Amino acid sequence: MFNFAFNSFYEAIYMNGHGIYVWSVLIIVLFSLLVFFTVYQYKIKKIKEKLDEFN
Amino acid sequence: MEILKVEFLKLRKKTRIWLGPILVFWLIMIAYPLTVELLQDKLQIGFFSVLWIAILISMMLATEDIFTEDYNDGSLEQTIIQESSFSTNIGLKVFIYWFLTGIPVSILSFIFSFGTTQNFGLSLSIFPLALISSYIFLNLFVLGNSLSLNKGSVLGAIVTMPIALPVLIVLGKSITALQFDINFEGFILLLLGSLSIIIVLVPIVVSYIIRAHLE
Amino acid sequence: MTDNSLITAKTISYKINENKLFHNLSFELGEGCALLIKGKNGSGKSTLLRIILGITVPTKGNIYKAASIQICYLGHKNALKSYLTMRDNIDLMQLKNHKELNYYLDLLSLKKHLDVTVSSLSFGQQKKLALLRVFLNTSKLLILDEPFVGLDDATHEQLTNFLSNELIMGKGLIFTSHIPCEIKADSLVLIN
Amino acid sequence: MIKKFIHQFASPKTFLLQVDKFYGLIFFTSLCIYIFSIIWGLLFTPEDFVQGNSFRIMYLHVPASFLSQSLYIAMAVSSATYLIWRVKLAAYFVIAIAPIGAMTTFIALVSGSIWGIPTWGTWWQWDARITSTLILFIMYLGLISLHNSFSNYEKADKLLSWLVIVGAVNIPIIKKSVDWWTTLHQSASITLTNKPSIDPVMLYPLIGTIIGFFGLIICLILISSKNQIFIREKNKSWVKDYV
Repeated sequence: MFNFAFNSFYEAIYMNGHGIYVWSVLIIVLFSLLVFFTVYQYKIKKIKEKLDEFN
Repeated sequence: MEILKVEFLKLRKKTRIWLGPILVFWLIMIAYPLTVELLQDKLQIGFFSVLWIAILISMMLATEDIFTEDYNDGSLEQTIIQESSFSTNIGLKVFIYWFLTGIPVSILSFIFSFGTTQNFGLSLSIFPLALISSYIFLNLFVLGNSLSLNKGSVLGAIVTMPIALPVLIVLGKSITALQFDINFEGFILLLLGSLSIIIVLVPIVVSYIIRAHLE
Repeated sequence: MTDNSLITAKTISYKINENKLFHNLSFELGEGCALLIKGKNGSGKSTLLRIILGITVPTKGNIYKAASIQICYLGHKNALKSYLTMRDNIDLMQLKNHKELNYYLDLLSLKKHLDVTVSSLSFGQQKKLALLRVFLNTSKLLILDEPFVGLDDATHEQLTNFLSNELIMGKGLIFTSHIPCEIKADSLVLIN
Repeated sequence: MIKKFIHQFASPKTFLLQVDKFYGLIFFTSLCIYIFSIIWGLLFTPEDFVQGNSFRIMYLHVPASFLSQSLYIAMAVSSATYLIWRVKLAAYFVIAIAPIGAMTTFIALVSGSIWGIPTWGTWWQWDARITSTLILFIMYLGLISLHNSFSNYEKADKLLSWLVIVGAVNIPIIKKSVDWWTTLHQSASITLTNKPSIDPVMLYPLIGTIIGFFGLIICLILISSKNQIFIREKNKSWVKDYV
């Protein structure tokens, strides 16, 4: 079940020509998740700072 | 029935509200052949798609000002305070708008399809389709416009266009049904059925939405 | 709640975007009584009127109205159609009291402008036209938001007399005004 | 009684305290599950016969497309809760979920079309699923722009809730009609719905990615609702104490 599906690291990247599709999708997914997490954390931080100023 | 009198009184002076959409429909139907090289059979290929989209757009424009003016000058508040049923009023108002825009547009669609296809029977069947679909579109865009009441009609259009897409699909299918002469009445009944649901539900939802606006 | 009360408010509170406008407000209005709502700008006078009307829902509390009560309301917005003539606008108001229409048109000296579009009337004249709703009302309760703004002295006096008369006839009146007037009224002051 | 119960249980304050308690736990568990299953799926599963290595996009695409509609349903439930019981927290959820729903729908769309290039030979096809996902994406954007155009939050919440409910009624209709539409135009296109029964070796990592992605999205919803609570209730004393 946990056998490495490729013979070499280069093959894992290349994936018989399909690598570009797989990895680009991965990058898009991770990037959008990352952006959303950082944006929300940043917004919360900003509001907290503002509230701190009031106090 | 007071509302009918009131609305006609207003629309008598506001010709752009109901004449505008009709003219836009007309212009789109004139613009379409200009984009195609003038060969009759080429014209017919996309004709009905353009027809349905033109109806969609003209109905979108017809609802542009349906509540905005009354909202801005305070008439809506006066209507709400009066005890008579608000949602019935909205339903009647939509009917008037349909009467002034939907019916002329449907007649025009009949004329244009006869001019393009030279097929009287087919064009005659387009007429009820146009009547029903224009009423459905009008109701949906009224819903959208009530949501974006004083924020311009574009927002309302964006928001309700997805809801109108199934109707376009049914219209497209019914043209195929017409051309191959299979179960066209079924499509008319389907549209009528959805219209009868929409006619009841939309005014109720819109009345709640407008109340939320006035709060 | 007494028998002849037109409006009863029980512990109503209202806040908008977490700004508290008023808290636990209670009052009662009987027949022939007037209530003047006072307060600074932005203290929620108009909002309170709209809550009484039932347009705005209070955050907490309830408003009880006498059964099947008719309300005549005049707000900041005149509910006039600027592109129609005065005559058409009067038609739009759907007044039920036609007998006295001529009398009040004379009294407010509006008669000669009947076929003029509202947009070309002055602010005061538009206000007077809107006041026809009040003068020709058939309601039991009048709710007026700043009715005296923009009126000349004569009209001010006519409106005061009219409203005092209505009170004697046993109607209810709730209004806001920062212009002093001689209507005998209890006042309710809104403090933030 | 239900109303009272919900109001007590769903106060923003209790919610915020609970979020702080469990957020870290949920976040790290789901992040670990997600990364583990992604690596498993992308590198340690055997190649697919038909599609070759491009089937691995499934591990990224399926969780997103799975959630794109579930999030809309969650919004509809929250909207109904708000309109019926006037629970404010529900209204916060609705607008908190909307951008995240748009994001997952966007991921589903983009990954779907990239997947389409090696499998179908085209990045776009007017297939029923893709079209209805695109419509859903536009609906999400419409919801967000509607909410943004009103400065009075309560009004915006109410209007948004009505629109979400109307849209929720329409989603099945749109799906059905789009299905119906495609049956005539193209009968033999590859649809992802009726794929041959999936091998367990490929299925387990898929389940893992779905769970992990779901957890991450939950975390996103939690912090975005936290953000909403701060925006709306910043004048309340408890928020100041909390900070």
